[in-house]
Amino acid sequence: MVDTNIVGAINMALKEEMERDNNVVILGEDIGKDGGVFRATQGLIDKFGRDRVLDTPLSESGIIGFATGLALYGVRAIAEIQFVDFIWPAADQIISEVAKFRYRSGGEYTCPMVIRSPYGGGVKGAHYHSQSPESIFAHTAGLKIVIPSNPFDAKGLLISAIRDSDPVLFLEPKRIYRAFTEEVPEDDYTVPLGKANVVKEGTDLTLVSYGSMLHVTLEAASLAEDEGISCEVIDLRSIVPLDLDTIGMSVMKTGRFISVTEAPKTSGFSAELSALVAENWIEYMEAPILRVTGYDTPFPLTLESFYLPTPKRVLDNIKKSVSF
Amino acid sequence: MVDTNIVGAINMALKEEMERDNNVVILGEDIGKDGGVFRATQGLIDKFGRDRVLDTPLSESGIIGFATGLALYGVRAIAEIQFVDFIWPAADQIISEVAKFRYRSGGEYTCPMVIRSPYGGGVKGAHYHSQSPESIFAHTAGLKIVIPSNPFDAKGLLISAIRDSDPVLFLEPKRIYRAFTEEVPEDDYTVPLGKANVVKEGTDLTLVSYGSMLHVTLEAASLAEDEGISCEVIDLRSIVPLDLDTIGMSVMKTGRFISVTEAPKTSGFSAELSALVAENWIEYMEAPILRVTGYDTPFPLTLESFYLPTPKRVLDNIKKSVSF
Amino acid sequence: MTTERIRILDDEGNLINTDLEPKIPKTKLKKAFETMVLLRLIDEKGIKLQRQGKVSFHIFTRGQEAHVAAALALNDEDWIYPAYREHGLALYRGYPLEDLVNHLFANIKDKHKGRRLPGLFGSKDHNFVNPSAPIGTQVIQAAGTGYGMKIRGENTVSTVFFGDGATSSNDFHSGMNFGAVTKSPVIYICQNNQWAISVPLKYQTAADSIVDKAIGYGMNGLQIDGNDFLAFYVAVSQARERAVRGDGPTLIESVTYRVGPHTSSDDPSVYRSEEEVKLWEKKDPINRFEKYLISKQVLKNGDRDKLTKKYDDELNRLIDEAAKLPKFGLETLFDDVFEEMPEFLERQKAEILQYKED
Amino acid sequence: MTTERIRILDDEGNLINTDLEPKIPKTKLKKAFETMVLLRLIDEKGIKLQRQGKVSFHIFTRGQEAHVAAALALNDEDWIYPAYREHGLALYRGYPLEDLVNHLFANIKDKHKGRRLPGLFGSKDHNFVNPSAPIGTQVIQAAGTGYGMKIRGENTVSTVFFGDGATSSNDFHSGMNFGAVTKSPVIYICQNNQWAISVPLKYQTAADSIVDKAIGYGMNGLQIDGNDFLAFYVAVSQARERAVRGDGPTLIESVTYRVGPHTSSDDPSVYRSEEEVKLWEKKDPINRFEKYLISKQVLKNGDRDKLTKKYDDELNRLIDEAAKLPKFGLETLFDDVFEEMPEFLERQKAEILQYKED
Ligand SMILES: Cc1ncc(C[n+]2csc(CCOP(=O)(O)OP(=O)(O)O)c2C)c(N)n1
Ligand SMILES: Cc1ncc(C[n+]2csc(CCOP(=O)(O)OP(=O)(O)O)c2C)c(N)n1
Ligand SMILES: [Mg+2]
Ligand SMILES: [Mg+2]
Repeated sequence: MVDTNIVGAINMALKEEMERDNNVVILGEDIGKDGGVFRATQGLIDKFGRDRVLDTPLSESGIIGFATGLALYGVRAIAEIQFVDFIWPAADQIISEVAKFRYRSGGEYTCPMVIRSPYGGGVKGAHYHSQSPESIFAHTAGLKIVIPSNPFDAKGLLISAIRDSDPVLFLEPKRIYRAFTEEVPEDDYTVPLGKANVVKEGTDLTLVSYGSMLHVTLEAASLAEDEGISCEVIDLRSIVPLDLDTIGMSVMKTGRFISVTEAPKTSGFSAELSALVAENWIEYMEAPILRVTGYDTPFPLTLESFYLPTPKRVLDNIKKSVSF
Repeated sequence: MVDTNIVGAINMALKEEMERDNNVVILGEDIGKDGGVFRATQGLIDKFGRDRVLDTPLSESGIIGFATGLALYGVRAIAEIQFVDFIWPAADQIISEVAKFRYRSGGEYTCPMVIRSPYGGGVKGAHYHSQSPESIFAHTAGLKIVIPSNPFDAKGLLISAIRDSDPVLFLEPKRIYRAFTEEVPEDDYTVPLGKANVVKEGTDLTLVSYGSMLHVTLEAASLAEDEGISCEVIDLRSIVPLDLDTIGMSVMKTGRFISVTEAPKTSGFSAELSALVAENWIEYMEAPILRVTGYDTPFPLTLESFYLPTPKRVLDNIKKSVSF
Repeated sequence: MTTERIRILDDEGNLINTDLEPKIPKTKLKKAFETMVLLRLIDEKGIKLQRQGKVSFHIFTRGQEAHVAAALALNDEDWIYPAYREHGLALYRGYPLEDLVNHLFANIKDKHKGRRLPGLFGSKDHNFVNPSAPIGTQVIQAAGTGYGMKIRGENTVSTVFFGDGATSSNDFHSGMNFGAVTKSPVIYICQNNQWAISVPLKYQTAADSIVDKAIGYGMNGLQIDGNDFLAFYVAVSQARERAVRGDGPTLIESVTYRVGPHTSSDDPSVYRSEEEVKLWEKKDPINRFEKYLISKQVLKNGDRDKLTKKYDDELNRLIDEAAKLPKFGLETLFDDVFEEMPEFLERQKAEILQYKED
Repeated sequence: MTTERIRILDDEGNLINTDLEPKIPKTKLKKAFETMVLLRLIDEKGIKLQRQGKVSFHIFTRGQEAHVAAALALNDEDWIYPAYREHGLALYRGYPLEDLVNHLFANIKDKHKGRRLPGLFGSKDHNFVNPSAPIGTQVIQAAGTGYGMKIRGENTVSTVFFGDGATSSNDFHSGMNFGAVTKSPVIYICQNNQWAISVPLKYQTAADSIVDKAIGYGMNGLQIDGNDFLAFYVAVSQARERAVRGDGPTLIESVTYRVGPHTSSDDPSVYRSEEEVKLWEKKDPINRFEKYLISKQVLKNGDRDKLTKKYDDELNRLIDEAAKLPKFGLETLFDDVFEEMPEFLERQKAEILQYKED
């Protein structure tokens, strides 16, 4: 066991997988000597050399397309997009190519790879260092999307992603990269993709979240507890595939549902969660199905603490739900 | 009045606006001599010359970025993306630039432009000539998104879009480009952005759709009528801004809601519609809030008639709802 | 700026550069010629089938058949990323004609399970990668594959084809750059056929020649008469040697012409003159190659007609058979989205199977 | 391949090319120098404020101050698309220092309403376009603006700045290509400062020089010593003349060096040597320009210190004032998403205003 934070856990996963399998290669901007702008790849170039730790030209389209060519060839590529806000130049490669290769070739060509990228607000990053585009990629058939909320999961999920046969977008909550540490096993373990984690059991209301918002949600749940409201909190861990059963079991029990996500509200992943609950379990619902989200504006700077869901705002929605 | 189809109506709108205002410029691939692969820009280069009808190099990123530079400078650019499936190389310009210019400059720089593009399935176009990415752009704050379902609206909405002060993504349902004609005024008129159209009134159930799916929805409504179920059918016309009031009035009356969209289900715009109903009017709902959508696969070829919502599939969902 | 254009055969097919004339075994030359003749015939059949409504779409290779030369200059283990007018490379490598016909019909024997537009095919067995439709994306993928070959220490190369229009795309840029910076064994072949649908070369680039673009990437560049089979062969051979030697990639500009329409959906009379087409038809790559082969006694007068007849019969037979076959069933709609079908797709599948009989 | 690098001052600031020496009015030379000195000081203040936690971020211009020359070579009506190390152009054009300081503090007087990272500012009044953060996107936008000028028949030009890293981006490619194909009046200026954060030029491109990239676009190219104010001025002037004459765009490669860290978040000691930095510090653009101006009797020894002192006082005063000002209020969060606020944003605004006091 080592006591480490999320960045540390990611670094461990990368190092161990590269040691285990010399077919694993990482590439991205500043991932070499610099060790990544968040230091997630620190030390790897010294251990594995430039061939396997490739500092690329400044082109996200290039990074993902190059990784695709590696993946098709059989090399397991882990691509870093420095901030997920910069993923758009690669949208065509991801949406048109990576996600569709297996399908379009009738299963002949496959494209297993991991695209790692820090996402989310709360770091005073403004428009272009704060966004959360997970719902956009969730709408793209053929991609898996994983978002850890703690160091243990970060390592275990990343190892699963690296070994997966399909392309995985692995979004890292940069706001909590170094927020806390916990014990992480030094050896090989995996956390399966597609299994949610019931972080806290409760009976009155179901709260669903992931990534850095999970912690806001947990705080809200604890504030609610103080007021006598028992919330169940689910950490999705991956949004594709989604652990719908765990959500269903919970809402059938509680009859109330709120999801908490930080992306803009319209067409955010919270909409998908609301829609799933409303189509599958509406007869159990005792209150409106609510979303606590970011707002439909570009990501702000000085006002980001208002823009992002807060425990208080989640709590107000919890109260609204239980008093409905 | 002229009797024309959707492509014809679009051609009329472009021609009239270019005549009215010589500050309007169109650009895209094959829009000149070729008149566009769907002939939407036919005849315009002869009338307005290459300066204002610019055949561009093969780069969607270039088309939108160039249009952005024109927009900032004060020229009203209408950019054509040949098929919306090819919009991804331009994702960065649209999401990072076009949508955010006004906000990021505190209102100093604005980016009014229209991005026209044929979308949707039903033309045997397979993976890359069939997709419907509206929900992705709906998630991008700062863009308006308009989708006409008939020639009259096509012309009136496009004129509104061209005169709008904000960037508008104008998605054209290519499946019904030439499916039917109707009387379209030859003179100047607009259909306002953000106002839905109640195409058919009804009392038992609310059906919401837009674009080519509106017609599938109408067929389903008429089948339902035969079975004694009265459906109200709403054509959204624009999904951002969304006419929530019209939806609300309808569901408060009917207590049942189904949206019909052709994009993949997960995180499609139907999810947003379900979520809105579930958060605002759940107490009126007498049945699950349903979505009839495409499936979570890349767009198929030989199986597209199953992939796309059919009147039958919508009808089955109507029955499921009313018999709940 | 442009370097000299490599030509070995003149427009009539006369040998004009004996120094460069490659030594290619007669059997290979013959097979190449057969493949080119077959390509021409596939165009004829394809557009007819499309006009008859039997297949949904046709993409032409007409006028660009000399690309088959690349298959001879490469090893079969070398990867090829085609654009969509390079059917000849797959066929030369042994991709069964039957598979191609079944693919055009998108029937139950189509290796791509009826999911692609006719003509957008690949074959893993032949290291011929399945292309998409978005233009240019394969250029950077080919660079990635080349890099994979390099770090694994293989003696293979990765080759990519694309059009003149594609040189404007994002991934031409990233693909050229990544390949050059990593000095990977990659051969970039631009089939400059003068048009991107209706957009002529002069609206695509202001460069004197496409091969000039190599300079800005620090890459070797060669320009060839792309209707000259021998020039094509020589350029790819040179580029390949260089690549496996570790000297990095090459951009080859093949100057050719799209004699046919862009696809079956296109009407070129709207945007280009018949004279221009006529001019280029005189430089036909098959005729020129035929003349050379006759001069080398690889072929005799009349061989071509016999070949055409033979392939015509074979194609007719394959088409008849392909037309009879059913399509893939609805139960396959959710296959291959992921390796294993997740629960949510199982649920969607169960729903749709209710409509199987519709 | 590279054309000759234009140098007018040597590394010490001696005039080495009198033929090319431009005739610039003394007042302008003086104002340019003042702007450069001010830039140096802004770097010092900025990083201090960031270390003190008073502003959130700092972007350095240190070592690249010669870019101010472009403001002299251009007309004020010419548009400038900066990357993010070209503050000098706005300042020279009269963008108030007070506005810059308020922007750094993102306070209630910030023209961008506290929405941007400090340093990413524009000013419509100064035809200095608000930059984003995604690298390279402004290159094609500048081409579009140039095209607008062309079709309106204006005698202005559109100028765009970007780094060496940006030459790998998609929109460097589209921007160069569209500008060249449409022969628009655009000046592309690459501030090749040898590094893109930690990535050295050799991992960015295999080209001999960035200016070589012009060839592949059929564009005019010039390479200059980017720390030589006079060379910078001459190149931009030449490019401008050519552009307004209707002869199309020019790529200028300014060979310079990022002496400071990438931003306040960066620690360059991890990836580059002190010696390299030292070497370039010897070629400091301000020192060289100062020596020249003294030789021309535009400046006297000691003037620079006085200037520095003057700006130091002024900056201190502005900073003190800026630090006291509040931020924009919560009610502005939904402004400027659209021209008019749609109902759904009104609703979101009403919701959030409940939390105003938190
Ligand atoms: C990104 C993208 N934009 C537009 C299209 C539509 N389109 C298909 S082929 C083509 C022209 C391609 O020209 P070129 O690269 O020269 O190849 P050619 O067809 O001439 O062989 C266009 C514009 C596309 N497939 N992908
Ligand atoms: C599309 C994109 N990818 C990555 C980044 C992160 N990033 C910010 S600046 C930078 C390096 C830019 O280098 P260069 O263009 O040479 O400009 P310089 O900073 O050296 O002036 C990178 C990688 C970004 N802003 N945008
Ligand atoms: Mg072409
Ligand atoms: Mg740089």
